Amino acid sequence: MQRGLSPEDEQFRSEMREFFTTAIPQDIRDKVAAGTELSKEDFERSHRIMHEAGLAVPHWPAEWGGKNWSDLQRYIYLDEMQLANVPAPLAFNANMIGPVIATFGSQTMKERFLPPTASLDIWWCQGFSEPESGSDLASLRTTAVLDGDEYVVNGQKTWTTLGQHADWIFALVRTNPAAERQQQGISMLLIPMDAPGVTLRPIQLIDGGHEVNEVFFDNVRVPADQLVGEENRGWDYAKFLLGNERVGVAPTGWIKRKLAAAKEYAAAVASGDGHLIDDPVIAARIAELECDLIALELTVLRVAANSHGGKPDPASSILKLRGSELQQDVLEFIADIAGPSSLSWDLEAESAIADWAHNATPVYLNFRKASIYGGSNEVQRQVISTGILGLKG
Amino acid sequence: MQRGLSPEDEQFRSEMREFFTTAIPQDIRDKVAAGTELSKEDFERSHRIMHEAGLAVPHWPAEWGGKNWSDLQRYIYLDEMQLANVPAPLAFNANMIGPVIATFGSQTMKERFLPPTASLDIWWCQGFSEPESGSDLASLRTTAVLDGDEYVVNGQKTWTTLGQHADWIFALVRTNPAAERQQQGISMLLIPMDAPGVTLRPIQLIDGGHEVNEVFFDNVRVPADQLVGEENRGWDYAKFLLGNERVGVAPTGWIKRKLAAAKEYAAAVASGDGHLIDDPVIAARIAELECDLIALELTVLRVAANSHGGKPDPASSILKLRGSELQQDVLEFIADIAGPSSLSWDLEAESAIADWAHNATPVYLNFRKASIYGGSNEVQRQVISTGILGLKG
Amino acid sequence: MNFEFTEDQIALRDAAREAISRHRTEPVPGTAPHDGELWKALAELGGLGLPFPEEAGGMGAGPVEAMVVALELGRAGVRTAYSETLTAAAMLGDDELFGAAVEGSRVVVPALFEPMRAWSPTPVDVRADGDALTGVREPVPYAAAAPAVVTTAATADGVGIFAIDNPTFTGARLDLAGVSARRVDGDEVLVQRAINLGTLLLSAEALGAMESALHLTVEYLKSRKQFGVPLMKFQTLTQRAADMYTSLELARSAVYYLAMTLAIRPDDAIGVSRTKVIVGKSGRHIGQEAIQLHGGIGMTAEYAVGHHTARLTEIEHTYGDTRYHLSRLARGVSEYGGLDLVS
Amino acid sequence: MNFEFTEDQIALRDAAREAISRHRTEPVPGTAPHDGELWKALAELGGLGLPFPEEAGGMGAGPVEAMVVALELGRAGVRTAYSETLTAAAMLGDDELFGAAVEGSRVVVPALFEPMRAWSPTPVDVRADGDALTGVREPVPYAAAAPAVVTTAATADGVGIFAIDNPTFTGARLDLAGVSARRVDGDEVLVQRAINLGTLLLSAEALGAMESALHLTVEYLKSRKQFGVPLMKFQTLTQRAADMYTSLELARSAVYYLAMTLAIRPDDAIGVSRTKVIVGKSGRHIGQEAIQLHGGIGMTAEYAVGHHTARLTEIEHTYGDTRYHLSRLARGVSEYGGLDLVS
Repeated sequence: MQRGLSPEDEQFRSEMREFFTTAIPQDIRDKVAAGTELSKEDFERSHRIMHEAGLAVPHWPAEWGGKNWSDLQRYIYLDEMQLANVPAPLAFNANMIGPVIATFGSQTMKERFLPPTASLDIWWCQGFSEPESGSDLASLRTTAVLDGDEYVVNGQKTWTTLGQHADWIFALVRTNPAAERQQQGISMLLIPMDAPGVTLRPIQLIDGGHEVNEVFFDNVRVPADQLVGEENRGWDYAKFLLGNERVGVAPTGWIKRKLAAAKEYAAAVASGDGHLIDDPVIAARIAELECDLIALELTVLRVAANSHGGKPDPASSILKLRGSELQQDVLEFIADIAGPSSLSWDLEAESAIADWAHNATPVYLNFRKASIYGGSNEVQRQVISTGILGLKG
Repeated sequence: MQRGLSPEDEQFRSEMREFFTTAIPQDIRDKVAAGTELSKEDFERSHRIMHEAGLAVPHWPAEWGGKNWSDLQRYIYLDEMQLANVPAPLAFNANMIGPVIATFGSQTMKERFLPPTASLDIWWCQGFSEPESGSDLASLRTTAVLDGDEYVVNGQKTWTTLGQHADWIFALVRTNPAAERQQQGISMLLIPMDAPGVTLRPIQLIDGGHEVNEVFFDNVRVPADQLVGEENRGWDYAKFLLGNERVGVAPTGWIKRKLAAAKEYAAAVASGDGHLIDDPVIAARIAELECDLIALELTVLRVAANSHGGKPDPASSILKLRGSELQQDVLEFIADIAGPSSLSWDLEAESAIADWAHNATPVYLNFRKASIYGGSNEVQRQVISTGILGLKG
Repeated sequence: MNFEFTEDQIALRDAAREAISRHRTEPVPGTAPHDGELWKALAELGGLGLPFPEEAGGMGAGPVEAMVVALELGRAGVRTAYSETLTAAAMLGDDELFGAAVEGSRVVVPALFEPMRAWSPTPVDVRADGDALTGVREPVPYAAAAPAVVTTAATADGVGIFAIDNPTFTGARLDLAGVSARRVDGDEVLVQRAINLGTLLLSAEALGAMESALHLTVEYLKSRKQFGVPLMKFQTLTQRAADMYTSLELARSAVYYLAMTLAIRPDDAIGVSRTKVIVGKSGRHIGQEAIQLHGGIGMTAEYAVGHHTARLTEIEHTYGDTRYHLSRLARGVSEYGGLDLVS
Repeated sequence: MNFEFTEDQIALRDAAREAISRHRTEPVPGTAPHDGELWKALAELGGLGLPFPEEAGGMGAGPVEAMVVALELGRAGVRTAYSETLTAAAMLGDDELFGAAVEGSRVVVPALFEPMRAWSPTPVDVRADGDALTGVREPVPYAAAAPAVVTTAATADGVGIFAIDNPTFTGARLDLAGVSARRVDGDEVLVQRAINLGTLLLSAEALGAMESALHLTVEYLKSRKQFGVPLMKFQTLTQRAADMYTSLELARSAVYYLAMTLAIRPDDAIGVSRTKVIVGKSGRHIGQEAIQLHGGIGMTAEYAVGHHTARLTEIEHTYGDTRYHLSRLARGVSEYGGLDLVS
């Protein structure tokens, strides 16, 4: 047992902090801080700066741009990125399809796709969920039928995040409807969004934003060399993809930054003769959220420090669950701090209300998704009770 | 819609308050206030005073001592009783077997048992639960086989509260093991605790108290005229018995009194230069518990006021659930107020620590039962989701 | 004690429900638009004047009747200036705007929020010197509908109430410097009374929203399948629906009781704070769980449930949140022992 | 950062586990009795001197090693004066009682509670004039075992530490007037450092109790049937067991980290408060749920789980509860921005 960072890791942290707080444009970081929606161009600018510095895909294999960092270094990298309000490299590229292609793709596929995926010259989106398959992903109905050297794809995907910006989609499709188990008949295809027959319909969320979409496939013809790996093994690739991230599961840097911001906000909102932060009940709530965060972040660190490339520490199973709960708790608290100033969501130049307060309610509402998407909290609890505790329901 | 009491009900309330605060001995009420265990003799003294005043079984049929009160009057009676720290008339007599005999017993049985039940000349205990049947009461295994004009009873009961004081037990027994449904083969028998073959084993609880027991039946011979109602209808009687109480389900008077006491306690425990109650976080918690209690008590009142002898208001389904939660919240808070003074449970004459503080932890631990016994909170939620919301699990 | 609606109240509820459903439009995220047609229908129903005496131009009913209408608005998921207009009208005394407000010929709203300041029922940085006001009110509700405004300001002798017929807004911001304001009869007591009424109506609207959020959730659990079985087979979901029902019924008792209380004690600020706490806790619980039990669909603007959650959040942050009201109550808890709800 | 036990620490854990299981007796409700046999075994293991320097008569290990032993005690559900004795020893400096305490030849406990006063690390009504003390300490832990005592008192120059070799108790009450006390070298800083160590050890014991409470609950859900099926088929129960696991692992991270922290910063009161809060929340959650998921059997003294809950409750109320530590932390939250756990 040993507390603290080695001198090398301390040095690494300084470098990361220096980079994220100076190389990424302030305007982008200000938007992130205030919870304002980023444009496509914002994402691209930030991603490409990181790419040029070799910091967009550090966890990839070294030959495709990876860094061979330890889990602890990866934690430091993510922590500093989030603390500096830097938007992460596009997850669909860096954390999802990239590692899948690097692990399961043919050499040709790697050479064709990995460089533009790393550089964001291709913007990827995800085609997994369908209207009738939520947590039960394996029940998906979109079909792909081989016709010569092309698959013909028909069906519908939904909850496709930032699909409106995407160049390509990686989609799970059913290639063998007769397979004994649902999971065995699924493949993963790479499909350009401008292919004939692909249409996209925006879904507006309750925060008023447009972040997710439906994607329809109507007789879309996809060359067979855009099949990832082997046919009917898509379920394995999807599981690899969803379970790939061990360190970044709980955005503790993000929460830490939001919680530090919450203190500033509480010090900025007048109350009586002073400010909200002077209220012992408010201050005690901040202290409690800090304790909650510390327990979570220490668990992230414990899991990162204890993992030796092999089986992850079982405590890693709590990170998504607890991370989403705490994100939501902090955003709820920020909306409470904003109070009546949160009642108008409109950013107006002449408003006497700060942007964070205008954004507080839509951001709070938006992050109700955190406990639903990417494996709902109910699914996370099931994973713990079945996989860790051995309670076979 | 109309707030407040009618002049008649106000008058009724004054009478109840007068009675409970003057007729019941102070020493008994002090013990209840401090959470100290009552002796058998304490229960009897209190019960008999109420009985002599005609207030032990006011909800029974008039010919057996009932009062024909409205539900609102019954609420007032219970509220004033609890506020005055008066132990309720023994529930096994007044609320359980009494109403069952009055409703389903033969005239002979009524005449034999109802008067001593009302006066506590018979102390009843309950023989329902068994070691292998918790929430699944219908799976009980204790058998009763008719042999001439006697039943021969074999088996074991458990969680028999205050069985050590009891003269008689009303027990559910299986009389028809071949019945199509488990529930159809069950009967209710009245058995003297001193019958040959009945033995009682105390169960110590985690608070150190002896409140529940196991009861064993070894070839106990019970005259057939001690069968309640008809053979194999015991399940209906048990359901009647358990569902009989509509008003007293949530002990709001008890909670109200405990919460008022909690304020006194918080004002009695020194902290810094003042007392705990001066701490805004403590005071805010008191305010919150009061709000929780108000919401519950208003629901009790709503249900009482809205019921017209027919189907109870569906909101009555939340009373047991919410009542037990709130009892537990208040006792947890009192233990927190006691703080280090709660660490010794022993009542000593020369202690500088008040009895309530010595008792705070055992009482807190003891009331963890409130969400388990008498239909656990999980069962209560099932009743709501299935019976009220129509979610057929 | 009687928590049941009278026949007249049931008739009013049915009429309000019918009028609202006839004019209902789909909810949208963000700032609520003003809907002139619906407003007219509510005014024709007499809904805007319910709690005010007939001699003043009201309907001579009471807070219970106004609660009945607000409950229907909340249940339908329709956002209107209902609570705002009745709050404003309650501050207007015999000012000429009162008639316009309760007839519905003008939208009249209270401007009671100060930007970047926690809720305070009394003005802090808004001041009056005679009829000359200084300070800023933001956000002013329904500012886009160009409403008339009633506001408060700190005066030499306490708190003054001011009517502003035609204010100019920048977004939802109203700079009071130089506007033409008219002092209205009344003081802090009248302001608190109006806020009490407004809080009751918001609480009733929240109750309606909770009712619908639970209803939608239950229907969803009944109809939606996952892993081949209806969601209602998953006990972890149905047990949580049961807890939502518990929260709903607790809030219902509190809201009904507050309406009855204000009918006889319109200045009962303690009762208002307690109700706001109960409704706030229930509303947050039900709003959050309703989305969670729906899953992704609950996040979409096309589906009703998330709008109920958004509205519950808005109400939580209006006229003091749970924490504010708990602190207000906390300051008084030593002054009495046990509670007495029936006297 | 390294959260893993070294080989030596694992060997110590195994030795402690073996010794404890050899001497373990069934838990009883109420005040803990002192078990001389077990105490001797712990002393022979060197367990009582672990965090103290060899030159002073200790084992020259550190708080991590002491935590390892406390964790095993908690896991076994064995109540001892372990945290008390180490806390007392940490206050004794070079007093002669130190040797007796770490050798186990005397039970030595700290007397730090004042009756009917909320937890305060500094004495309030206990005062010293020279070696003459006044005031009352109650409850004194393990008073029935006639322990020697270390206590604190307010002196003219701050806080003094006093050793009392043969105090006379009335129950768990120690009236200090007229007792023969000996002033020990050391001040408030040493007292806080000792309480820090004691809080770590209690937290570790709580962690062990949580581990066992969850373990027992999981085994119960696996083995026990209701309505003809194992309880683990009821998703509402298994999802709650998952939440218990979450609470457990959060507490584990915090306790391990505090041990590492105190090894290099024994005066880190902020870290202690944070850990006490995390352990307090987890302990209450797990303790309450463990009983609830067991049902009636969890309430009985014959079964282990309720004793773990009782011990968790006791620990929550020792050296400041969650609310106390949150308030202490709250007073400092404005003094820094974000958290930094790795530096």
